[in-house]
Amino acid sequence: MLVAVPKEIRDGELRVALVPDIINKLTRLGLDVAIESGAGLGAQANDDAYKAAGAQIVSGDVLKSADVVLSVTALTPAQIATLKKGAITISFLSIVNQRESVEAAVKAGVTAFSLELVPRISRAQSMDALTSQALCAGYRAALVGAELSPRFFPMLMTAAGTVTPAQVLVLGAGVAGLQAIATARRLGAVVSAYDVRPSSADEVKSMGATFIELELESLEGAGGYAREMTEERAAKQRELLTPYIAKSHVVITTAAVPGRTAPRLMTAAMIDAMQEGTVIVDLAAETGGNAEGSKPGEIITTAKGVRIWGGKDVPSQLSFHASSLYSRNVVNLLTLLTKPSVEGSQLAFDINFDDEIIDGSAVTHAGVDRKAGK
Amino acid sequence: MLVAVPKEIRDGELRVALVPDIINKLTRLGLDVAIESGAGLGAQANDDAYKAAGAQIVSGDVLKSADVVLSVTALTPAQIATLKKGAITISFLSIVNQRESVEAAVKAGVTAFSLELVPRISRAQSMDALTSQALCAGYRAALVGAELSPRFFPMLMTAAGTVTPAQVLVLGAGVAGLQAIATARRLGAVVSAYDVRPSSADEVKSMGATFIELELESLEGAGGYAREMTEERAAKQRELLTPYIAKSHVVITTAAVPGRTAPRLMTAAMIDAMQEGTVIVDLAAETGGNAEGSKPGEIITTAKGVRIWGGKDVPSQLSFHASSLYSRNVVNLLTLLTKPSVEGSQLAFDINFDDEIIDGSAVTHAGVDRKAGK
Amino acid sequence: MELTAIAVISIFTLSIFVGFEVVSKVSSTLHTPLMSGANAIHGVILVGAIIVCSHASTTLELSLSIAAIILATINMIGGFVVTDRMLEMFKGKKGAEK
Amino acid sequence: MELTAIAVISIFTLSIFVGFEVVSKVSSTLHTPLMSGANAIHGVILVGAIIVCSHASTTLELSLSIAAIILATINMIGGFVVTDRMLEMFKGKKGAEK
Amino acid sequence: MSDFVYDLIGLAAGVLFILALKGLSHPRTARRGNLLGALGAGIATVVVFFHGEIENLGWILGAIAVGTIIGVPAARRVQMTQMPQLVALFNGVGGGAAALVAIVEYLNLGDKATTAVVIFTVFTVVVGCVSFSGSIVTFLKLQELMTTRPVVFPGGRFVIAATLAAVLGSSAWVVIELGTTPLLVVAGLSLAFGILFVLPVGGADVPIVISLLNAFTGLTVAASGYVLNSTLLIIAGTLVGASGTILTRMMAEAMGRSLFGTLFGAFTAKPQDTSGAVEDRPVRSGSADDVAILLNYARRVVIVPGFGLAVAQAQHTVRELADLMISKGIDVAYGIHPVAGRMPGHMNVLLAEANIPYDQLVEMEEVNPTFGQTDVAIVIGANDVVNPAAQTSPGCPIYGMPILEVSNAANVIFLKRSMRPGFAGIENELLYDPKTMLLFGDAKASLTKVVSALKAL
Amino acid sequence: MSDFVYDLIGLAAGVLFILALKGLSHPRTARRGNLLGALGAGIATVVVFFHGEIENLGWILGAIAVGTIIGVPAARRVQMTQMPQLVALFNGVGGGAAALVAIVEYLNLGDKATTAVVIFTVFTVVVGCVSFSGSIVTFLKLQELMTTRPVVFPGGRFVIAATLAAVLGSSAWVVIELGTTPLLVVAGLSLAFGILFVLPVGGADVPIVISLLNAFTGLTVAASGYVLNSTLLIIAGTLVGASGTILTRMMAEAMGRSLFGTLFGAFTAKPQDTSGAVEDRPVRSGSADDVAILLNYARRVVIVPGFGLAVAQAQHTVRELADLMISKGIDVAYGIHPVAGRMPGHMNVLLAEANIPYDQLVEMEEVNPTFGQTDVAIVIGANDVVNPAAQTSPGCPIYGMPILEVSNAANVIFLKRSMRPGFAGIENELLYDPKTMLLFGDAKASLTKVVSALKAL
Ligand SMILES: NC(=O)c1ccc[n+]([C@@H]2O[C@H](COP(=O)([O-])OP(=O)(O)OC[C@H]3O[C@@H](n4cnc5c(N)ncnc54)[C@H](OP(=O)(O)O)[C@@H]3O)[C@@H](O)[C@H]2O)c1
Ligand SMILES: NC(=O)c1ccc[n+]([C@@H]2O[C@H](COP(=O)([O-])OP(=O)(O)OC[C@H]3O[C@@H](n4cnc5c(N)ncnc54)[C@H](OP(=O)(O)O)[C@@H]3O)[C@@H](O)[C@H]2O)c1
Ligand SMILES: NC(=O)c1ccc[n+]([C@@H]2O[C@H](COP(=O)([O-])OP(=O)(O)OC[C@H]3O[C@@H](n4cnc5c(N)ncnc54)[C@H](O)[C@@H]3O)[C@@H](O)[C@H]2O)c1
Ligand SMILES: NC(=O)c1ccc[n+]([C@@H]2O[C@H](COP(=O)([O-])OP(=O)(O)OC[C@H]3O[C@@H](n4cnc5c(N)ncnc54)[C@H](O)[C@@H]3O)[C@@H](O)[C@H]2O)c1
Repeated sequence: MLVAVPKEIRDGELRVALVPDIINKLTRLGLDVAIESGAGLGAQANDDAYKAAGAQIVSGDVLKSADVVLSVTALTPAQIATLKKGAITISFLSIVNQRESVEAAVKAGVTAFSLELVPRISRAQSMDALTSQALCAGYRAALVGAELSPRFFPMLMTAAGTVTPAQVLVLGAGVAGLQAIATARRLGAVVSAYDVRPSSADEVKSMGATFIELELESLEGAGGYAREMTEERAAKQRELLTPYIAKSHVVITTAAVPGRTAPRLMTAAMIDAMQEGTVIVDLAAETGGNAEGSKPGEIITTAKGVRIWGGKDVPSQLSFHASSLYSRNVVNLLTLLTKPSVEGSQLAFDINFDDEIIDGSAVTHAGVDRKAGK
Repeated sequence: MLVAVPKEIRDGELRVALVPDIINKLTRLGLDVAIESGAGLGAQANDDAYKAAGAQIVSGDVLKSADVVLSVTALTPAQIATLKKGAITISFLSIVNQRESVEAAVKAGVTAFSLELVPRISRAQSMDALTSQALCAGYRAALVGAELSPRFFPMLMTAAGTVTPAQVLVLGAGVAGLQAIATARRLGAVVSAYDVRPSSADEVKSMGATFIELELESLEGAGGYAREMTEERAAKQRELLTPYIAKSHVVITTAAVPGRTAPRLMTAAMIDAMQEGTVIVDLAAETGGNAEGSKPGEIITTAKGVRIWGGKDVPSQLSFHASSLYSRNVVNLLTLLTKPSVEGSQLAFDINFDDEIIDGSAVTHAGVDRKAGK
Repeated sequence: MELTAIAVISIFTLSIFVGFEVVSKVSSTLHTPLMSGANAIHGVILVGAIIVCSHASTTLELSLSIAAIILATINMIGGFVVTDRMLEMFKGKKGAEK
Repeated sequence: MELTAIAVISIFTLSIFVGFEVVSKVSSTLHTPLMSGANAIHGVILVGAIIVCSHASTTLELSLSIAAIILATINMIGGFVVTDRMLEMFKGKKGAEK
Repeated sequence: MSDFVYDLIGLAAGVLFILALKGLSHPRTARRGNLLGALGAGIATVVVFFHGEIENLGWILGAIAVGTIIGVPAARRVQMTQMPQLVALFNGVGGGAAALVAIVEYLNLGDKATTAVVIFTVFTVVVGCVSFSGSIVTFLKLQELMTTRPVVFPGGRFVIAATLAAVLGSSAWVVIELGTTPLLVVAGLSLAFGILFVLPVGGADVPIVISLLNAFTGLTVAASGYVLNSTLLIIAGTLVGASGTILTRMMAEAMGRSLFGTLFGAFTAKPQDTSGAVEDRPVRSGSADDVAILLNYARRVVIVPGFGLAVAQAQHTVRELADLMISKGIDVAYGIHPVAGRMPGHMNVLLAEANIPYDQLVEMEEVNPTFGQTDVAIVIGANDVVNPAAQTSPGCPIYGMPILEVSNAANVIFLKRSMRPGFAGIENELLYDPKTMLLFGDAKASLTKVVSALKAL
Repeated sequence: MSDFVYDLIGLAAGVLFILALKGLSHPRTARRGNLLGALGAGIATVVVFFHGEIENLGWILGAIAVGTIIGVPAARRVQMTQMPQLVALFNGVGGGAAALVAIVEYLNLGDKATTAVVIFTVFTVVVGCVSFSGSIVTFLKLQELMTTRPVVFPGGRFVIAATLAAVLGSSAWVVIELGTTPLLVVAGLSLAFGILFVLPVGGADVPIVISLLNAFTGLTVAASGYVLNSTLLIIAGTLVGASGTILTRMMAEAMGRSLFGTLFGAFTAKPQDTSGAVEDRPVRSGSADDVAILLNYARRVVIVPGFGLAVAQAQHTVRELADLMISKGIDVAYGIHPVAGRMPGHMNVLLAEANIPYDQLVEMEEVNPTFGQTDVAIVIGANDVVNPAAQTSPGCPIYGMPILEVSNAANVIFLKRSMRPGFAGIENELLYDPKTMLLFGDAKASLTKVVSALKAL
């Protein structure tokens, strides 16, 4: 059985789906591993390291003969077309935005797993790549905020006067938001946060930050995710948040609702009301942006001197650890798909849809779009 | 008496020598303040803010009629030529590298104070701009290290495996180095540091980092600064530091000896021996670089995948607070030059060379180069 | 020699103070062993039982006092032994410094 | 009634225990007031002085015992007063809870 | 041996008893204290044979032998869990012995019978009998030979009050009439009262009652001392009476019970609300002192932090505890579950804030095999990550998640505020495990108490 | 009044004394304890007039009046700093009184003179006289009416030993011969011995000796109690003797002195090395307990951290202390000097690590005006930043630097390891200020002790 890892082709993607030091987990299972030459370069893993870890290095196409393909971004329809029938792909795969890839997988008879759909149950946490990548993004977001701000984060009392600590506001306290809180607090900022989920107040406090209580109903959906809100509530929320935003030096936004465009938390008017030199770090820029005017991968400076950093491929910026965590998620999911190999017997895959995780994350199987209409 | 603040003309300089909220200290002394229009834009201080603080905004030349000129970088010979005889300038001014400005000041009969020469005595700490700017640089250095590294700084034990903490090495534990240590530690890195001064071991430990003890003689010069070392000792030091450097993920170098080019702490060979993805943050790049190959204002990636960030105008990157601290240093020095004004009498300057600070920092006075031959 | 009333009262009063003071701060883990130890101590009623037995003249007195001796002995010896067993957990202690 | 020897010894022994126990943990700031308070307490020798004075037959005895009364009174009353003054710092205490 | 020397030796035995109680109040000296007590008792017993005429020596020695043969094996063989009932039994026989001594002395009294002596004798009989029968009932309850729940019957309180009145009345009768029959009536009524007194006491209050009866027995011994003119008995009895009273109060406080409620439960005759009412199944909840002692005598402790630690922001306090243990030579590690808390690396952020050295943090896979050699696992505000249901209950939301196997440690301590479950919302069987001790309360407050208690040891 | 009632009241007074000592051992109850003691003494004194025949009533009342007139104003007027010598004086007169009582009793003895009574009488005379003359000498020393340094003369130890031998010899003579003259010889020799005993004791040891003499006086009172057949005096005297002995040991420990050295200094007759030898000028060094008490009774405390706090990495411990004080209702602030530490913002980094809320950190300019309302400024590992030389000594390296004006606080506590100066290398006069207390040791260790002590209060 051959597990193949192609080079990521999306622009700016530095991660790799398998890092060298986890390959032994697969070979111990009896799997062969083939890596496209140079696939790990963005993540400090050169071909030699892979070779040393027991993988074979393939220049050019690794997909043709693969039984399993591991990647970070979804394979393109063209890539999928080259796969064997019955092959398995594991990657991020949006059933909303990447329809072509889904359809290609149906056509090719490929079993495509999407890490986005791994259910948020305790047992699946080790396969939850959304979480592991959000962790990287949250950490980066706080660093970016500190880096772009013309102010110190910590308080410092010096002979040349006292530096007051930066006020950091985190909107959306999910995995990324909590990590951003933690990182900003570590740097010494005074951090407050807001989220729509009721349980997040305790979570924010458990990070040592202040939770902003707004007099609004809370929104909790399935699996610990948020629900989308009505435009009326959104407007009310923006209004109530405005004073908190106005006094912040750095605002980090991470709000998301699965499968939807990101909620608009800050309008251009709110941003104009902010102090000069303020920084907005919008982690949701790729899905529409929490802040009006944010552009993924760009830093926009408004007329009033506010800078909006739009996140793009944020985990890639921490390529080493993001890849390392992602690899483990992928390998754990792959392991779940293998039958515990009986002594001597050939390793086989066992795609058992009774398992909640497999059922949840398998997008296509045997020519069927299992998530059609969802 | 008029205190003037021109716009900084050096490229990349975002700081301003006087921020709005300290102007009242000068006006209370009876001084008038004139700001060149737009001088504070890099540091989030627009003309309106200055006006509100009681300064007058001058478009174009502010120097002509000024009794005192405050700036961050030294005035150019051309600027100095326009000054009144007997005018006072306060700025950074290197008596080694900025000879033309010194000579122009002698010619113009200007009294030029250099903040670089403020002696390191307790009373002068509030005027010590080297320290306040080094503070900003040290903080930035650690942030840059975290930002450029493809690794997390903190340790994180997650469902997708454990992220081990980054190993950060700080070479030169002066003001900037200590602040870099503090910031890296706050982010969760494991920090060790080395310096040549004997007292630095305790100082490093007092920041919670590990001090690297090398079996080398220590070098302490006057005023708490280091002395220059012989090439033999430098080679020995490099050799002994090599293993520590090799296992680090981020190396921050801040070593400096006043008035000299920065000591070379890492050769190209040592850098090549480092792991891929390692980051070197060289704060001394502008004065020759502690790391071989560092270029101020650039990020050099070596063939082996090590990135060297060369600092340039680093405090400018924290323009708001750097300016704010600098302003206070300058105002404190200026205050020292004024005679405590007797009720009703006109404010006068009193340049009393019996005062150690004034004597130490005045480079030129009444047509004499006071530091000639130093 | 008989004890005078005031002597008895003084001894009684002082003993109360001593009793209060010595156990005034006991961690709850020691409550049971302490109770058990105190319980064993009141087994010294054995001394009284022996005295009355040694003066017993009638069979009734003798048999009652023999019963008293048996009971008191059980109380005393059994009590100390069981207390010691309870305290076994404190045996292997390393010298907790201070 | 005279106290028997064993009563005296018992009372003495028990008092020693009480004395040890009650002061076994005193913070050093209280050392001096405690010493001073104890000092005042031994001023009850005044009682003894009064007794001997009330039986004094010769002038010598009388004058010695009057001297004893004066000294004992100074010891007792002065002692309590000075102790109270030492303890003034503990007066304005806010109810340190617990 | 002269009376004086005899009394002096008796006094020495009394001093040994004082030292015994003193020693028993502190873990480090407890064993020695008990031995000193035994020494005192031994001396007192031996010396009595050398003082005055001893008749019936054979009978006496025989009786002592019988008592020893009964008492020692019972004490030796009893299981740890059954010790309390044995103590109750021993206390009861002590009370019985005191009552018997008083009766015999009474029979023997003759002309020595001053009113004071008679009063003390009757007191001894009454209290000794109450202690005897009461202790037997507590023994039966603890041994589960009868129901452990409060036994209440209609009109019970009137029966009890009437019995008490009868005891007092017949005692007065004895003092006035000086007859053997009245004394036996007193004895009988007292036995009945002892039973009635203890019957309405429910489960958790039983140890408190034992302690109280123990103090009572002490007082009877002191009274016997007066009657028998023995300084030793006066001192020993009073000591036990006084320390027993204090101890009873402390026990009631430590268990959060009202002493008054326990004692007069008999008269109010309503069933006590026992802790069983709150939770159906019993859990073992301890005090900060108990936790401290467990920790103090451990060689290896693993701290398991969870979301509750973060909520309580107790990271600095937990470090304090760990440092304290380390300074006592205890091997301390933190067992970090990968999903403890609510964010990946939550525990790391938290513990790093308290500057806990990275090398004390041990990953789940590494720490799990070491629980077998761990004396105490202290679980602070964690729940799901140690819930064995993940391994044993297919179908539950956490099934299949690897957990920290704290149940392999010799003792498990949970610091949490209530019996509420964690994130996954499922019950944790481990909370009901016999080797688990719960310390309820906010994690920070609890840890602070444990630190103080540990420092005081 | 019957003997029994009289004795009973005496016993009650004894109980009051016990409660007094108990109360005096704890800051919160100390005042009440003292009052209970006074109450006991009052009762005991009053009741003696109602028991038995009282002759010479006028003389007695007159003498009491005289004693009161002398004692009360002395006690009232004395300055705080002179209290120790007053206690010494009071103790001395108490000893003198006991000796006088014994002498009179001896003159009166007649046929009651059993050997035991005589021995106790002589004991009282000896110890009472030693206590009297010894206390007078300590008084003179403390009042600086004579040198405070140990007085040693060649051959001194032989003189002392000889005097002691003479005291013992003449005592034996009294016991055997029963004469007034021998007793007066004993008294004289004892007075001499008392002087000789105390002369070689140096400065810091004097309070220890006072405490010891106090315990001695207690024992004489107990002995008088035996002679006068008074339970009260036995109990009171023994109590003082026992508690005084313990107290003496504790004082010696707290001051780091050897009790043995202090006591037998007289015999070894070499000058004690006093703390004065290490430093020329005296400093007031205290214990963690002292610091804790000062803090406990403060309303406002300002913590001044410096480089030493960072070196000791005591940031978590200082937070613990602050939290504890806040929980006791004390107003706590950190006064941050702009150049404390070795890096701008050093203290901020440090204190942020311990998660100390930013609003507790107060800048120098803001905190300086508040020192006047501050009860305690606790300077932890800082030195230059509070050194008044910056304001008072032109020419010194820190002259002109603004400082934290902790000397305006009512009390200043320094936590440092030694008398060594800080970064600037100059002496700090504030260390020698009378309102300064020094707690030597590593800042973290010291703070840990203070926290424990404060918790225990
Ligand atoms: N790490 C992640 O990335 C992540 C993300 C989302 C969800 N999760 C889930 O979160 C759970 C983590 O497990 P866990 O054991 O850390 O937490 P947990 O199972 O939620 O248990 C926390 C326990 O702490 C107690 N507690 C709360 N506040 C307290 C306080 N102030 N003082 C003392 N105790 C307090 C609660 O009991 P009382 O109420 O009785 O006090 C509760 O039982 C797992 O189920 C995991 O799947 C993890
Ligand atoms: N902040 C800055 O930017 C900066 C930079 C360079 C220099 N400075 C200078 O540094 C000084 C700072 O003043 P400061 O008051 O913070 O420090 P300091 O004057 O240097 O005093 C520190 C004190 O801490 C004590 N200490 C050291 N280690 C200790 C430990 N482990 N436990 C307890 N005490 C300990 C030392 O006394 P023992 O040895 O007796 O214990 C010392 O007296 C100023 O003179 C300032 O000018 C400041
Ligand atoms: N049990 C598990 O296995 C597990 C694993 C990981 C995460 N979780 C839970 O799921 C939660 C969400 O995870 P996520 O970070 O991946 O979510 P996400 O990335 O989908 O959303 C980020 C956050 O934005 C918030 N948000 C949405 N709309 C908002 C609005 N209008 N205003 C403000 N905030 C808004 C959401 O509540 C969420 O907290 C986590 O907080 C965690 O508790 C559970
Ligand atoms: N008393 C005061 O007022 C005052 C004020 C500020 C700083 N200081 C002292 O001065 C010291 C130096 O200050 P700075 O940061 O401005 O110095 P700097 O910028 O000149 O040098 C930075 C550091 O590099 C170190 N260094 C030089 N050569 C080195 C080599 N070959 N290898 C390793 N390290 C080398 C120096 O020792 C110094 O610590 C500070 O640490 C501080 O203690 C004193």
